[in-house]
Amino acid sequence: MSVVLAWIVLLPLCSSVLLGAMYLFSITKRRIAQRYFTFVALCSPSVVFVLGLAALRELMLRADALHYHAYVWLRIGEYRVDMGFLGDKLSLFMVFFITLVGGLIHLYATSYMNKDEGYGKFFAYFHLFTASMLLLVLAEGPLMLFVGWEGVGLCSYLLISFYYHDNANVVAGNKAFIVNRVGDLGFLIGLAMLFFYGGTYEFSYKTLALHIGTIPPEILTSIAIALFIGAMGKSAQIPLYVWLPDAMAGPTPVSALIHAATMVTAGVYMVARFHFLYDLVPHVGIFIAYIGALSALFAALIATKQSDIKKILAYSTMSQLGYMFVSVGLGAYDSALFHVFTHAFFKALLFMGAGAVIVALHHEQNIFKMGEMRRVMPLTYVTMLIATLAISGIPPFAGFFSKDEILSVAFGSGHYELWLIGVVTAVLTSYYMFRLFFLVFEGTHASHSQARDVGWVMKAPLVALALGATFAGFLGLPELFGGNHLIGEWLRVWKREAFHLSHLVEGILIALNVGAALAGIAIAYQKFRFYDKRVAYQPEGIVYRKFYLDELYDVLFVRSIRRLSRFIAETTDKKLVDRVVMGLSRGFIEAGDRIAWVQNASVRLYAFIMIAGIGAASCYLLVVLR
Amino acid sequence: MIAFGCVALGAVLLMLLSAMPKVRMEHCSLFAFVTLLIGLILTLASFGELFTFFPLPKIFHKMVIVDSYSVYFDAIILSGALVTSLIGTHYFQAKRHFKKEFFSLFLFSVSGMMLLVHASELLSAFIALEIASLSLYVMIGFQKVHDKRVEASFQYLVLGSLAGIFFLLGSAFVYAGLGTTILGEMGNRLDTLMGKDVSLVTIGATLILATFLFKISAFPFQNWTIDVYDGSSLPVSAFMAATFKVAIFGFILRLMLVDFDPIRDTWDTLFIVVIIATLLYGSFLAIIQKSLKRMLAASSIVHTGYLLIAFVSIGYAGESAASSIIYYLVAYFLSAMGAFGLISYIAADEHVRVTYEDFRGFAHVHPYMAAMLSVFMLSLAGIPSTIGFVGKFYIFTGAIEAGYTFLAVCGVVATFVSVYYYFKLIALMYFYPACDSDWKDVPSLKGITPLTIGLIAIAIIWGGIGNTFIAYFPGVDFLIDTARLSYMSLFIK
Amino acid sequence: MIVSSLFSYVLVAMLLFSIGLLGVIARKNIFVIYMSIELMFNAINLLFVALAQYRHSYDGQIFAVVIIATAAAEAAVFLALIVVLFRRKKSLDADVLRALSQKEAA
Amino acid sequence: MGVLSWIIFLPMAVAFVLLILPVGAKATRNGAFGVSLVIFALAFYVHEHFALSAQMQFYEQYDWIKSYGITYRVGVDGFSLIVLMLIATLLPSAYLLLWHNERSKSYWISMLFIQSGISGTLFSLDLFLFYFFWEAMLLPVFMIIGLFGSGNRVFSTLKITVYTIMGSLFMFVSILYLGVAHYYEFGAWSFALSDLVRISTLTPMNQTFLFAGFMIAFAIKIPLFPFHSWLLETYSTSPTGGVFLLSSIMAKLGVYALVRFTMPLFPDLFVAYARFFIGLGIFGLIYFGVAAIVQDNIKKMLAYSSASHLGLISAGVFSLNLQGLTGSAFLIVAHAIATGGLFLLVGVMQRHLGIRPLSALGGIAKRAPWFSVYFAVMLFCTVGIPGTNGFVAELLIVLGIFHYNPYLGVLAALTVLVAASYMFWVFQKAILVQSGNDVSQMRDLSFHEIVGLFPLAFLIVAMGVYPDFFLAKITPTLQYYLDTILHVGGNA
Amino acid sequence: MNDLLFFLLSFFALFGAFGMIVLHQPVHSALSLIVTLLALAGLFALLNASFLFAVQIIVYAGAILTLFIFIIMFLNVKESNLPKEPNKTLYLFLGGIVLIPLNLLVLRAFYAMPLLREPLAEDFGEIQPLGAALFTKWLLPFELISLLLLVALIGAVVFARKDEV
Repeated sequence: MSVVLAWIVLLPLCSSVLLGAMYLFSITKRRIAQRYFTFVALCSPSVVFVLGLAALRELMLRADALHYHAYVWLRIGEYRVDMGFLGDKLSLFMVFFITLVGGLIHLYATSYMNKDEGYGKFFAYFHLFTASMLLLVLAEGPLMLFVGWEGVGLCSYLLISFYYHDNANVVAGNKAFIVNRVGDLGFLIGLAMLFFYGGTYEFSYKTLALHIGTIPPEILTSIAIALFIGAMGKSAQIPLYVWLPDAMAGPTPVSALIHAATMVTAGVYMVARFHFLYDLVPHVGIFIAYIGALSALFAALIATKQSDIKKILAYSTMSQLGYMFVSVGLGAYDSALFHVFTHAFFKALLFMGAGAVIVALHHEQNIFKMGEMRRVMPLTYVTMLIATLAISGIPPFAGFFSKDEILSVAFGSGHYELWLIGVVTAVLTSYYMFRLFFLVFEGTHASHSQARDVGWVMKAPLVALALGATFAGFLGLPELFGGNHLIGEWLRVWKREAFHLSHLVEGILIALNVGAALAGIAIAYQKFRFYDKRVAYQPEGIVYRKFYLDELYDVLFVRSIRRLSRFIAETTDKKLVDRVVMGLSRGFIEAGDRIAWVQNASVRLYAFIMIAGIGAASCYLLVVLR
Repeated sequence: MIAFGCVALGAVLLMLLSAMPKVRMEHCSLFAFVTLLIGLILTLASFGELFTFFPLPKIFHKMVIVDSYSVYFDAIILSGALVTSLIGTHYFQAKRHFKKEFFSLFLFSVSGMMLLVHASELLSAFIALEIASLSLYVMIGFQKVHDKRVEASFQYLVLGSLAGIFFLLGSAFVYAGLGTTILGEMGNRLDTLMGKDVSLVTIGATLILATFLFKISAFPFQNWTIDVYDGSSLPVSAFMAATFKVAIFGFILRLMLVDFDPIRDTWDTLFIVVIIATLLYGSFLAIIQKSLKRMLAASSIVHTGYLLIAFVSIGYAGESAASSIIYYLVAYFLSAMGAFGLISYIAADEHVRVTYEDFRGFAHVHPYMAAMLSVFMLSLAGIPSTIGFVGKFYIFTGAIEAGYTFLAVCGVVATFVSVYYYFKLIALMYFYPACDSDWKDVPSLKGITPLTIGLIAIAIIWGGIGNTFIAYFPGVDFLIDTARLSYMSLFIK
Repeated sequence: MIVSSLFSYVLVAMLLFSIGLLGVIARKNIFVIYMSIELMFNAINLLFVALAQYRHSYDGQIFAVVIIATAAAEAAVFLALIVVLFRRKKSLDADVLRALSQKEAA
Repeated sequence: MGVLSWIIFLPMAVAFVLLILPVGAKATRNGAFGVSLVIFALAFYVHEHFALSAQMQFYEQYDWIKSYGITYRVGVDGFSLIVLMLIATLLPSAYLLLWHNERSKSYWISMLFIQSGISGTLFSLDLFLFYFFWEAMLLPVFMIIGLFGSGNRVFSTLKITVYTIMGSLFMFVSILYLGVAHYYEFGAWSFALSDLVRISTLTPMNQTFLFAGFMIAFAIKIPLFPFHSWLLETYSTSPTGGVFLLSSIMAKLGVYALVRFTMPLFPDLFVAYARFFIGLGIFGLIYFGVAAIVQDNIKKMLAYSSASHLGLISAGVFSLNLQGLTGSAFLIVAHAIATGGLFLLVGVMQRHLGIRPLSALGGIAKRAPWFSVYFAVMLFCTVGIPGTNGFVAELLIVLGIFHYNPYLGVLAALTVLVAASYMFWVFQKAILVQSGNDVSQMRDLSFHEIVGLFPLAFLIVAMGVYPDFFLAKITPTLQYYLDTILHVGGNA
Repeated sequence: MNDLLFFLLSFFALFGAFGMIVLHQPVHSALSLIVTLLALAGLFALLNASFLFAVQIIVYAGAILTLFIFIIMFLNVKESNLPKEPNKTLYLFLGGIVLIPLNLLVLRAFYAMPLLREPLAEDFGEIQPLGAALFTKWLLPFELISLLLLVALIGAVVFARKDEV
């Protein structure tokens, strides 16, 4: 029965291959009608979703986790790496929301990408991504996880540079891939260390968890940090976040699926996966938490000044991920995953709504050129409002519960500064989200007439997600409301000291949070509610310029490396290495020309040389003979 | 020895014939060819057996010796001469300057060389040397129409007689030291003298070696080579390059191995210096040449260097080194003969200096000739699957066996320098489009000459890969084994 | 008794020989070059004859005879060649013969 | 006459026949292709009948030059088997790709000779024989580059020839020295590897020199860092076939010979200098990789990239553990396939568009989807994307070097960055982005080109997804190398 | 008496040789060479090689040198044909330096040789035993000389003959 795990990964893979083949066929040989693509594109995710549910049910029925061992992937000496799948609560939980949200986004995309010439290709990539993501979460060992890990990176590259004829997109894609690769470098090193210090017969989480104790602590620290560097890359944390905003160059469904709901949360998943490792090195956890907090604050700050709707959402994603890392860093993996869960809903919703708006405005992304969309697309307006409230942490929407749980964890763990940062970020979050919201849907004197609403195929997923964004939170009610962290309890496969805050403190915290959120909303309201669209918005200031960090990176890495490369290629290689070789040969020939004067056909000279030779020989003999 | 007699007789007869007006040049060349052929057959009759004896001791008094060794060299020299006459035929017919006497001189010099190989006494050796060289001087200067010819002849004459004088002086000292000039006896007396003062003998032997070095164009005595090869007509240079060296080696090896063995290590240092200088000088001059003839001449200096490496390593790895010399002589004789012969066949009019540039795009006009020429170049460069490679293999192995790894490395360095100037020709022939007008006057592949050259090319390849797969067919092993055999025959008492 | 001492004769012979060599390398005149070669032959003759007396054997003298014959043979060729050269070049200078020098070839 | 001899001599014989027969270029090409298929069949036969052990199999031996104990002896073990399979698979595909390229007869004749030379080099177990093929292999390459190259081809041909021969001549001296040493120790001449390894009389000094002799030859062929200056000119001037051979076969043979001969002959030095050579390899990896970034000539870029990968391969060879060795063997295959494919594709591109700098390309993906897909696959393999064999190989090598020394391992891990940094850039510039350059002459791959590239692409993916299947037959051999020859434990 | 003769003869020989290489005109040098040759003949006589004494005078001084002078006259060499040799002395000096080691070597070697004490046989140097040796032991070289002369003959003919090409 647990073979279903394999199928969960295999099915999207096959469908992606199928779609790719169909696409190539249709562009080279004969056109295939779009509906066939649509059929495949929607079939496979829904089936996968069902399979996921089936696996979940299976898991419920039995005590231990599901295992499926496909074949031996690699065998080196006595080491063995299996192509195996592990379906425990954590992974199946991930599978659940990935397939759910993913399926909805697929549906959305069928209409978003409608009539696009790359329709088939898009879904081929999409399914490939789904497959890799599922492999990532279902993998039985770190190596297979890494396979999926790099796979999603590749797909994100492919999808970001989907419209490859435009240079900017491809550049963004390359940037995303390379920055991710930097992370992967760390991850790979971490893996190598893990392999040799915790080296076990078969390289899987189970055995690693057993042997983890044998690794000396300082090694453990470096392993943990190295792995986390990988997470930084994937989940766009400081300092490896730069690719995420540019990644918005991809089509909106891509941003929704990859850069909001699933891929970027892989880092969080990875850390949770390696909890047995991170539990042993709390100081690294603190470090992670601080990185997360800083990223959250930093991203929120930048987001307040942006004008591109998707970029704002990208930054908000980054800052939400920061929250998650705060909590995983503090060892509250369940609350982190809870936030991952809720975040998947409302962030996907936000992106898709934004996508709808963008489509409605014929690919206009500058929020200052929008406005009054409420009238054009009321349903979208509502769903977006829900999502915005959710992300700002207004009860009873999903985001409130998860974010609050994280903040209370931060508070309870005694790291008050983290908590403070969290609160400040919450203010900023609600501020910039509502800034966006008001600018898009409210405002006055918006000058666009030809805007028209989008079709139902696009709206249905919005509605579905809106429901999720509204009620998903109730899966993890805090104890104050007599709640029982459902998800938390269910996911609590690991022991952690529960911070028991008195209900009073918890109430105060909640009040503070909500107050913060409301404050942000209030500022946004009076600043942007009636924003006059005729006033051109000229951005300025260091915040708008993202603290000039992109430029800094450019100078630090890109340019310097190109300069070094030019130096090697033109100076070292040509002027040094090759010159030595060629210089030797030329020198030889020139020497030949020099001594050629001897060959001047003068008998007397030749005779002289001969006699001189004999003279030399006689000198030698004079010495040698007694 | 009978072969020698046959050749000498042929020479005299030819001289008389050439006086007759109705005898044409073709007849003369045919006659020479037949004579050489008979000589070769007579030689091969006793080829490959181990024997040694003094013919007619009552009359000749041990002044000449016949053994497997000399027979082996006879064979090389005769076949060299034979090939020369074969590949020369076209040339001689193309060039009307050649008179009938040329062939009698040719035979004379061949007989001189054979005698040199057989000589077992210094004075006879000297005379044999003089016969060979004197007729060569004349052959070189045969076409007086060219300055180059006459000047080459003059240069070679002056320097050659100088060398001869050193030989005489040397033998005088040896005689002073030992009181005899017969080869076997010299060795014995030297053995008795060991421990006493043998400086006179050493000096004499050194001077004799100087002559030898001159003839094989080793370092301080090498300058004439390039000029004389350049100056003489192509078949003559081929003849010189291929056979004369062989003869000289034939004599000097005997001298060194049999007689001056006790004092040989005196010269080791000298030889090492000479070898390195020779390799350097040859490479330097070969790499800058534009004319093919001069390049081949200069490279022949380099090949002398290789031979000397083997020569100096005789002291410590006698058998393999000596046989490697013999083998390499064969290899070089085939390659150089082929190269010179083919060029002589191509160079229709010798007012055009045969330079690298002239061969631009040659392969596209005459693919087969180009292929053959490439084979010769590869063999000279010592690329595997050619006989030159095996020859180098033996020489370097011998050197290392004797402990002269350093010299082997020097030889290797010279080799890859040589790769440059040999491959340059191949590159020019193949890698450029054919310039149409140049090679119109090249004769097509007909007649005996191209056939011979082709056979040489095949022999070169066979010598490189030939092995014992095919039974009863002489391969690499056969050559090297007979060389060993002839080497052994030197020491039969 | 100096006369019967081999050394004195060797001394004279070597001096003659050296003078001959000097002639070859120092003089441009073809004739002189050739005469120097003859001179060297003679020096060697002297040496051989002295050795013959020293060794009480006729070998040395026979060497001398043979050498004289050889010298005569070379003389014939050499003089003929000189005649040819002089006809072509109208000069006895050995240094005008430069047709084969590297400069010419290059 | 065993199957190996057939594999060696069949192409040569066919070449001679075709050379003599008055047949045109087309017939010659078909003949060559047929031969390559036959060779593939034979290779497959070998693979099927290859027993799962570290021993030399399909062993043949004949006397050659008795007086010096030189024999013709050939055989395969696991390591040569994988290289054999690689070559046997690559060549038919390459021929299909070069189908239109060369209309000349001599081109295909040379190809056949090269195939013989390669197989000979691969199988020979007698050092003399090995050297024989090693050098003889050079001539046809010389011909191909010189005859069909572009630009300043004559110069670069001479340069590579003299350069390579220089290296191999030093190796030659070493071989002779070993032979003589054997003669002095055992009183009999022999150049067989199995005999030479028994020599025990060499002083460490001499050993070092001989080792250096071998290493120079291989370092030039591979090429390792200071000996690469022939690389650029040759790759940029030589025709597609030539580059293909040089990059994906000759270079690999260099590494192969390194393992086959240097390792058993000088095990101690091999271990002693491992650190140095790993360092050299990694340095090359980074050096060439960085140098590749700014190349505007796509061939030069690929030249640098393949040099960089070869640095990694040789580093892996020296990592003295099973991971590293396996990884190197695997990367030999992976990189041969990928780089070979890339060069062949570039050749196709040049056939349509002529030789252009990168800056004059762009927007090819639109016109030639198949081309772009294959290009992407090869590129992903080069970059080491999971699911391609490149990933497996690089992972293994990194693990191996990490095992040898963690710090070096960290450096070696940079490979995941290096390749990506320039490969994606060139993909963007040349294939994807529409830069207003006129690429209207670009045609998509023709049918047999697609067919020809398919095995390569398939292998890339298959070996990436199920590597164990492909490693099964080689691991025992490598284990044997480590345990029995180098006396360093397999792993741990 | 013999000593005096020896000194005189060797002085003349060296003097003539020296003159031969310093004199400018070929004729003069040829004449001074004759002096040397005659002196050498005298020395041969001193070494009681009577046959060689005769041969030296007849063949060398008689035939060869006469041939020289004949050729010189025959070519009627003018002053203009003669090479200019400004730095002859320099060359002589250089050559002298190069020649020193060889002479030193040889002379040192010979100096070590023992002087012969016991007197010669009475008939040493007679022509008859010389002839006997020449025609028994040394027959081969003697015959070979004929070949050599033959070659020289052809050579001379070839060179001297006018080309009709």
